[in-house]
Amino acid sequence: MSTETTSTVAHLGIGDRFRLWWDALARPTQWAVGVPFIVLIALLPIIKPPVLTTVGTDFAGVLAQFGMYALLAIGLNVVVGQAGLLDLGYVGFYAIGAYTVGLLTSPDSPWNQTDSWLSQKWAWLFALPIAIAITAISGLILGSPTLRLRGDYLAIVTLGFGEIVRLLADNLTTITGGGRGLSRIAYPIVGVSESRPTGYFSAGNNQAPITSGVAWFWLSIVLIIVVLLVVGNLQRSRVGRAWVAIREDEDAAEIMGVPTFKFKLWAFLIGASIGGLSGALYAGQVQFVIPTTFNIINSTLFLVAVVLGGQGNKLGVILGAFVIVYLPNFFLGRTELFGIPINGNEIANYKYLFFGLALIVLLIFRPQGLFPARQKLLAYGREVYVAARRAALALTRPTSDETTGGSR
Amino acid sequence: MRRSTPRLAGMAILVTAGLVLAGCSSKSAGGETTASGSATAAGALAITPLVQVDASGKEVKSSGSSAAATPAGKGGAKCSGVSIAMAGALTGANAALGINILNGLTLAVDEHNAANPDCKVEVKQFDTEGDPQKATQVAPQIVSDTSVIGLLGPAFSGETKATGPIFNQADLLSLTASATNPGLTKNGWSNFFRGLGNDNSQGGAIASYLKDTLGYKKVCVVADDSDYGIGLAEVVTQTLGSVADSACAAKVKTGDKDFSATVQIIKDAAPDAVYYGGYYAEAAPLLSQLRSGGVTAAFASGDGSNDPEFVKQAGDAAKDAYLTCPCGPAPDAFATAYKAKFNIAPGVYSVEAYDLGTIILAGIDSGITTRSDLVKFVAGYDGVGLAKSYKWDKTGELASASTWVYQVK
Amino acid sequence: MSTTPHDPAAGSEHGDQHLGTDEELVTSDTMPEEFLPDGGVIETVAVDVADLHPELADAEQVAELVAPDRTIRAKVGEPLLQMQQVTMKFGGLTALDDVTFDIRRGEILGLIGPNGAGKTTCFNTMTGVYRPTTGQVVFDGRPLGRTKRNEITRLGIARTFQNIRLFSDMTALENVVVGTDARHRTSVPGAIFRSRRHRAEERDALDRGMALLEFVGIGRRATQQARNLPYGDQRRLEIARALATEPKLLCLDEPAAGFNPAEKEDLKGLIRKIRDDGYTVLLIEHDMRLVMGVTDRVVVLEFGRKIAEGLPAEVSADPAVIAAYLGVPDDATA
Amino acid sequence: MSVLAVAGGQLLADSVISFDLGALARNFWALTIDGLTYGAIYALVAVGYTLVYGVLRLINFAHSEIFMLGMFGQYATLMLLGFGPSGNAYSEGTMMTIVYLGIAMLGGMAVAGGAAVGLERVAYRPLRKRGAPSLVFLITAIGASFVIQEFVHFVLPKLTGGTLGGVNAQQPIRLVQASDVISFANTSISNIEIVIVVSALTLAFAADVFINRTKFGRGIRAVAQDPVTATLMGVSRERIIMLTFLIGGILAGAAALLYTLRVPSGILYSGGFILGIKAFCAAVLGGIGNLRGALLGGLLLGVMELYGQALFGTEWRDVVAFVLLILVLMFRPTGILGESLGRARA
Repeated sequence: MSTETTSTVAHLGIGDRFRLWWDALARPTQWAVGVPFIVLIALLPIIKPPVLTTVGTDFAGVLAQFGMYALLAIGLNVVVGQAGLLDLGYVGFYAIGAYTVGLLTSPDSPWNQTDSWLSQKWAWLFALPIAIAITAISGLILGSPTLRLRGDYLAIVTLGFGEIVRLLADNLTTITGGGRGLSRIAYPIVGVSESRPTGYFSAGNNQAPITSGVAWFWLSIVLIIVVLLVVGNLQRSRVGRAWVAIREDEDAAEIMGVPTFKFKLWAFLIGASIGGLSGALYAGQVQFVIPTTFNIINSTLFLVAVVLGGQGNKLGVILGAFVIVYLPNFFLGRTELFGIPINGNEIANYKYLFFGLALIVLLIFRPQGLFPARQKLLAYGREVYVAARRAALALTRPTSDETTGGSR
Repeated sequence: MRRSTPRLAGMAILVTAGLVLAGCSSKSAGGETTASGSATAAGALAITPLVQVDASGKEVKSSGSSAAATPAGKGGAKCSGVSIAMAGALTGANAALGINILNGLTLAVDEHNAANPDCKVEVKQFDTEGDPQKATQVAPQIVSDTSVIGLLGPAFSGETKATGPIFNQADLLSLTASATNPGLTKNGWSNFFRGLGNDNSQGGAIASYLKDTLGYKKVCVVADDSDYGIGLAEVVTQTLGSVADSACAAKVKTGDKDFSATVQIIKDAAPDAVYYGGYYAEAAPLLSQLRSGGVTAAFASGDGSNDPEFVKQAGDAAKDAYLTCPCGPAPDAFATAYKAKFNIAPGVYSVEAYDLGTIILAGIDSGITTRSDLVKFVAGYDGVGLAKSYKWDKTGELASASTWVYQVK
Repeated sequence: MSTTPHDPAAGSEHGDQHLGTDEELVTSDTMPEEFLPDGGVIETVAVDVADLHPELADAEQVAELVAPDRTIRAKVGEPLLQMQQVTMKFGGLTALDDVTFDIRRGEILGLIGPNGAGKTTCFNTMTGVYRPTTGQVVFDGRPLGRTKRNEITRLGIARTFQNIRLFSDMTALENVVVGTDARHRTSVPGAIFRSRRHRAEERDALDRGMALLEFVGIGRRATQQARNLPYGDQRRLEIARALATEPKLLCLDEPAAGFNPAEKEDLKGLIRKIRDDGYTVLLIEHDMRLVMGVTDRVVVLEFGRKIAEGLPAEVSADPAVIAAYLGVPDDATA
Repeated sequence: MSVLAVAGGQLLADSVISFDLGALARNFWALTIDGLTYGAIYALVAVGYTLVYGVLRLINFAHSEIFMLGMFGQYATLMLLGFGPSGNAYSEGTMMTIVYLGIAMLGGMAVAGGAAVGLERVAYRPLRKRGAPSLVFLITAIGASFVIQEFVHFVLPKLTGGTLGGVNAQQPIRLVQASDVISFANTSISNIEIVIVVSALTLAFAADVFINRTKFGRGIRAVAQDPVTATLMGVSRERIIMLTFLIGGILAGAAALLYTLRVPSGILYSGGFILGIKAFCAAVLGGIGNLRGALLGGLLLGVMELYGQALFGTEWRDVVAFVLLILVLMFRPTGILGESLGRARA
């Protein structure tokens, strides 16, 4: 069956093909396949599969970083992939999220609250929603004057915004510590025990199997699932359709009754809050923020993740984020691969060269990204699409030639 | 395109001709060129040690390297499966420093292994790219590698801040050859030792030297935006006191190459000296722009600028610049061996890395097999190395930290 | 290419003819490169709506579902939209000069004129793309003034575009649902938490969307991407999308451009059907034959001025109109 | 602290940002002249952005890398001429210095122009053939930017035995010693500043003449206005696009030489990035697609940046630039002169 499908539906992207298959499964089957799959992913840093496990860096730590980048990619995808607004300064929101947590909970900060009303134990968790709210507000502040600008202007303005955020963090030394950064940022203190005196999430927790990296990876998986549900619900609603309509033809969308400015602002705001969430995770995991982490090059790297994965495709961009984070780490410190001696550090060193080349080649041959998929924009109507698929299968059978009468 | 190319080329030549003419008139108005003879190379200039001072700027007599401990030890030590980890930026923009340290350590270990055939110690290198998040991913790898008995690193203060708790909980010796932020020893990490004076001692030394020994009355302190530069500039400003002019205290960014506004501010203030807290990549263009902007004040900077590259980039402008370093000059024998092995001259912290490597190796040779024993060994260590004598106080700072003042001549 | 009417139970009145590949060939010439199915997702499959929604097999039922469901102040036959002395200037150019006419509820009004007569400008003024320099547009008793474009749509004016402007990455059904969204009120919070209203609106959108596709005759194309539809179906989809906003007034901007005579016949039928379903239609057309065949009244523009208004037969006999059209091939686009 | 500085206030309570009017007032003319010098360089680079944008509606994100290659191009040319890294300026005599600088500029122009055309061929043309959406072009440009930077960072030193490229800036070759030519009221203008401003303005003027007066220029404007009609009228779009990239590259190469006169130690793999962004800002400020706008935007940005730096402190330079950009766009959404390559947009 699968071979027949591929032969006639040759233009279907990998992502589409996967979704056709997925949609056709019954709900219980979906659960039966999906849950173990996620559990398997979550257990990766504990199983440490050979070859896959990174050599020079902690596999769990890499996966934790992947989790944060995946969130960033999902958030940026809302803005770029769904609403078609080119944001080159997304790293600014990441920074604002991280710095909000840092400013509220680092002893280096003049606004440190952990001594007063915030208990050290729950400080991170309290700071999290505040970080999200503040990034959302900053998205609003950036968006309301600039979203009336045309696409190319928006690109440079957002790029400027990203730089301004970093430079503020760098220059306002009395508040942010400037280049010295903010250290000893709070993290959730959970599961304190003899062997883990500071709990699971502390950077100092290196007690296998659940090391700090594993704990943060799991936390980010949970957050990714929540964010995917939220973004998915939005996508399959009036909001998501408005975004795609704006992306496709903003004027036509406006004339079809879409309040384009309002929904562009929403896209910006939602993208910003997800970026802020990821930033807050970063601050908690690394417990240290400095401005250089939020260089503009990271913005372009996030964009690369979105484009690699296939813009608009939520799961695709997660894979894009994985590629961005994992590949350089895969080579780092590796001296041989499948028995062939390689200089992994050298290869890792060239990561931007490879990313650049890969982007150019990919965009020439697969401009839709590695895993393109068309978004689903309807909350209901699955049956219509399943019927279409049935009809497609009917078409592929050589015997049923009389397709004109429908597929009955 | 074929048809248009010659025309375009012609056009370009015309443009250039116009430009030449335009330049001609301006140049003849300028009239003079300062250099004598053609193609004077900067090769004549080098960073030469001037004096060794303590934190208050007083001269200290050099402790001479004749009695220095050698990595070879007595020979015949026995050990197996032991390795020393080195963590720092080995790739990326900040790699130079990490590689200096790695090379110094490698040299020590190789000498040791040659003299002790029954105790082959391995160097394991871990690349942090100087990025705190990367460092938190690297640290668990180091800790969980059971053969690693001690760590030389991390190289930068930022990544040390981020990874300190990890090494501390594992009680793994963390001996840094380059992280100079004073705050690092205030975290109560019993495993952390600094193999060189911190920013306080270095900054204090040069500030006192400028103020008291050289007798400057007005100094402009410029800092970059790195942890290192800010810290150093802060100490220098404090020690200088009223001599530091806050009106010309400028800030620059790492990566900047043109400093016209900074030069203007300094020119305006007409100071006796300019102190720069930061790295050579910015120090060199800053200095040469100061000079071409007509500022003749003395120039001083710290160990981040103390690199042959500084002289190469700044050229003749570098002449007479004061550069400090908590690190001693590389003894000739060391420099020769280093050059022979890596085909480059030893850089900043190479000597420290060599010395600290020697200390760890001495611990290994003395039969230490556990991480915590090594930490105890280093805490009680008292000996002389190539650069200086090493003995630590309870916080992990050197008991007596001296600073070398160099001058470009 | 045949237009034989067939079994309504098949669910589509116009489905068959579009399965031919010759139309696809026409398309590739007229469509911009990026719409070509290069690398895009193609679902070259027809779906039978009646299979899923049996009630949609019944044309009556479909018409019932599609019919507008909102209160209109103007009674049938009374003016729904009034152009009141509208003048539109672009720099030194006067595109509309003191134009006044009414569109009455329930009629099909034709707006004709030679190239450059100001038809599209007139149209854009009504739909809020341009704001008149002087004069005003009154819609259902309310001056449009500075009303935003998306609000005008929600007030009840919908339009199609001369050069098709579908959301090409969306399926036909999704395009129509975007139209229905103009009447919906769910925003971000409602969508995130799947509020009751959201769910009701989504169901309604789906039902109405399928019915609309069925109504304009492309129900079987529901799951195909707009960019992959044959040209004629794209035009029909634009009409369906405009109808989805439940307009009081539907404005069609040269809907027959690029059509062959047979397709034009079909289109006439569709426009009448729309009117019969309770909509008011404004038709801008170049093709006199189509206009004369379908409209109830005609307004003629020339050089930005109204030169005639009346029944099709009267207007086509008007010497001024004949003069205006002289030398202009009356079927330039066919 | 001057009297005026007392008048300067503190924006936030704990002196987070303070400003010093005195510094600005004292050095007003010096800052203006310095600003014009940088502005002229921004303007030349901005022309490349603007032309490509006008013709293709593409932000050529990799243009900053073209500029960077231009710096290496002129440096390599000087090395071929027998100059080596020098601590001091060579004294070749005024005439010969100018000749050498001219040759170096040609070298920079050749490398940058060639690279720009090559970039167009390798990266953008295949996309255009496939009719890719504009976002894809932009991302490709970012990818190309990575590739060129990393090429100079890692590959070039291997190819040249460490002579060119690598992690450190090139050791400067100084042909001209800065010396003050004109002095007035606490302000002096150096020979280098005069050379930069005059050369840049001459080149900008030449570009303007080329675009507005020549057949090729007409072709460029025609394609910018209406590619379809232009093609029908017999203008070869592909050729025009290549020409556009070539001109942009050549001007960037010229700007590269002028920049290295001012900042001899700026020749670094990452040395084009920020300058490129600034130049792009300049293009947008003036109205992207508008040649004269690029010039105006460049000069304005260069001057404002230095005023801002004097006013708020040296660390605020880039912030001033970006805030200026955002403010201008808020009030004039298509830049100061509006976007056009010889026409008004509908």
